[in-house]
Amino acid sequence: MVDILIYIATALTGTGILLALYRFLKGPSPADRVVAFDTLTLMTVTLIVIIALAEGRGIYLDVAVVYALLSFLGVIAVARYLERGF
Amino acid sequence: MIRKFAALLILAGIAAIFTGLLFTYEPDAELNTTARYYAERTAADIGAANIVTAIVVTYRGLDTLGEVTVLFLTAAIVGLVLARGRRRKEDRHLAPVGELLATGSRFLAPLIILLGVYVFVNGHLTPGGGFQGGAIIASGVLLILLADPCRCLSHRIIDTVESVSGLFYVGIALLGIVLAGGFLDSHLLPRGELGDLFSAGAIPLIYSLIGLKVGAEFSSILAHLSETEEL
Amino acid sequence: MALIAMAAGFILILIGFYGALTNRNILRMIVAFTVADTGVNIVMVAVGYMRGRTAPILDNTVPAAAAAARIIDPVPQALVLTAIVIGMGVTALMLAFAYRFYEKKRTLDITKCTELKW
Amino acid sequence: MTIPGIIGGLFLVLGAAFLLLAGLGLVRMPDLFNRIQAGTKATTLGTLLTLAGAACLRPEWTLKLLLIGLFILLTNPISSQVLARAAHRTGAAKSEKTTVDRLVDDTEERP
Amino acid sequence: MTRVPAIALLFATLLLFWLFLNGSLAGDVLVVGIVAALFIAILFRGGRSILSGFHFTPRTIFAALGYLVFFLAELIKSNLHIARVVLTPSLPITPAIVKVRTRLQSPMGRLLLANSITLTPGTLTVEIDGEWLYIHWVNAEATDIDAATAQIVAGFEKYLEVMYG
Amino acid sequence: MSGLLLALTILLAAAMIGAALVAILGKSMPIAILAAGLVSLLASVLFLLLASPDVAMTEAAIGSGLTTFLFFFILGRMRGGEHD
Repeated sequence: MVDILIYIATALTGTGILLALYRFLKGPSPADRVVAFDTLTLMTVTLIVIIALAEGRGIYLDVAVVYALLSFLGVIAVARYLERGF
Repeated sequence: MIRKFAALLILAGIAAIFTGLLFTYEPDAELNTTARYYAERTAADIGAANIVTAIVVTYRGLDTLGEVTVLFLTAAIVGLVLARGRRRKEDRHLAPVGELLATGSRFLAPLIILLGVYVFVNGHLTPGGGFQGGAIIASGVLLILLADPCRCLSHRIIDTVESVSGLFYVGIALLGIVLAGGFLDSHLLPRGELGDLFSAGAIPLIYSLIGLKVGAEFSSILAHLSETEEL
Repeated sequence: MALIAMAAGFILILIGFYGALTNRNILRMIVAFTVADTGVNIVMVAVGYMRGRTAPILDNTVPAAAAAARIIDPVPQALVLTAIVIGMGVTALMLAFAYRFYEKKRTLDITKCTELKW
Repeated sequence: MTIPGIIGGLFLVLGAAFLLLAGLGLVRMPDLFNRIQAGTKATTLGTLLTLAGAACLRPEWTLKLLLIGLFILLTNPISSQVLARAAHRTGAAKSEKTTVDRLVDDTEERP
Repeated sequence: MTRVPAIALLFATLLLFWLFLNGSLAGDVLVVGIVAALFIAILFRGGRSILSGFHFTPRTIFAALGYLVFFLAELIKSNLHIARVVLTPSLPITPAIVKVRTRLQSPMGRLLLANSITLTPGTLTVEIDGEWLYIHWVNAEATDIDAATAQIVAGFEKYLEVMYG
Repeated sequence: MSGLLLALTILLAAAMIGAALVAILGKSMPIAILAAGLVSLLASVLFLLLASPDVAMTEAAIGSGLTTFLFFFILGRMRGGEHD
């Protein structure tokens, strides 16, 4: 039962990733692609949690912590580049 | 056009080799001898829960020393290549930093650096270690640079951290010859209980020093890049 | 699974090589190199993977006694760890040289670099 | 087949549904600012719900999951704001449905 | 209530963060954590923590709890709102960038306010300029300053004003 | 759960190849760099699927974090040069 629910969750997240990827590939302006990038990083955190659940290893969560804290740096760098901040 | 054609030809050759490799690849069913040795002996010999860390710091410790040296050389060369063309930065026109980013970075940067410390101190228990921790620390430094582009990082602090941790790293390695089995031997300190923070001999100490050194090297690369003049 | 990852790594290497061979812009060549770098790392990690086994970190779920039967090959991982860090150093060096090149020539087109031709 | 297991699984599915919604919002929304809105809010709640689900399934991971959730709550809005600000400064296209833009009015008034 | 020095607050936050990360209270973890947190706190003497400017009184702690509950409720509401908008085929939006006013002075309070606004129904902080916030609103219901302030800011400001003063 | 992991691997591999194509063929330089960052990001999840959390963390911190930044720092110094 729980396994089936995890499968459904993975399928939904996967579809979300594909949609965000579509926006990344197509996005008219650079900023649109950055939004897609931001969304993708957060979806990746979810994916990592799901992988940790599926494999039953709690130590994988450390990777998710690093992601959650570092993912926003990339977005800020691009945003500062776009507005000529450095 | 001819250029593209030649490129495609080369790629076709490489692709043929890759396909051959892919179709003849047979995954091992058992660990090979080296891996089996590491898997069976690490817990008893080294006492580190993370076998990758045990390989990086102890079994292949000399490689890691070399790697850190390569990184040091890279940082030095980047500094050398970019050394000319410094300019005072007051005359650069930059978009102002928003208040939100300024506040947010001031309170997130210490947290990121502490996360880096956690990653390298726990290198022998959890995924991560000196290199990852160093990279995270450099990311924290980067956040400071992003939030305040005109700020000059103190090169003195970075250089001091770098050389002191490097010295201690080599010092511990040499102590291993005197007090334990050989160069970079981690049995300098007691092995401890598997899973404790203070365990695995000198591995946490060595990895912390590596982390500080790598973090300082990456930070110095970033600082050099951010201080170059705009063309 | 290892095969799929390996195929993806090979394709990434090919894409990276293609980009490095056909572009004239130095920065684009460096980007292509980083893509190929990632591909190489994926292939190397995929070689160490074994079906149904788990990460080489001992804890409650993987006791030390059962380690040899439960974990995957740790050696490729240690290699790739090194490779990624050195790759970043190499990228930084290439970027620094690209900056110097741009400073001298005011262009990023590599065909303008003619000192070594005669 | 335990009760917390079922609840955790349902949380997971709900969170993933919000992530899907975020993807859908990214594709469907007409201009950049609306996309940022969809991307930020839906992913934040989606990830939080997934983390809550994982905490129900594996109670021993709760502390670390809590930490991840806290970071996401703190960092994700900051990056969205910085991006929105940068996009507005560089004059990102706004959909023609936009009625008022006080920020443009105010920046033009100032010297 | 006296002001606690900034460095002590930073130290306390870092130590708390360390304990959360490790998830244990063993002696060696604590020792390493104290040393590391002390070093970083000294390195970032001017740094902020989430507690800087926070007044420790029972009233503010209740306000913080109320803020948390209110915030989570708003977050869920905002997602239902986004869901409704995205799933409606005609995409019923009337976006606008409006201007609102805040009374908060403390930097941390303003950061939290802007973050909360970003995560609540249909609003996104675009720029802060002194006491003015410029907010992108998906379904703008009011475009003049006072009405928009009452609708967007007032709910959070009530709590944050008590917490950060 | 191996079916789940297999499906995720295929998804990630496809996404990575798409992002790599954008990185090589994309029109503008910042987007190519961002796409290369995305390749690293997805690769790090792939590493996690291949049971190597150490490598995944390294790739997340170095590959998709610092390298992307180095590119943007340099690109910010050479505005105008990116269109050759």
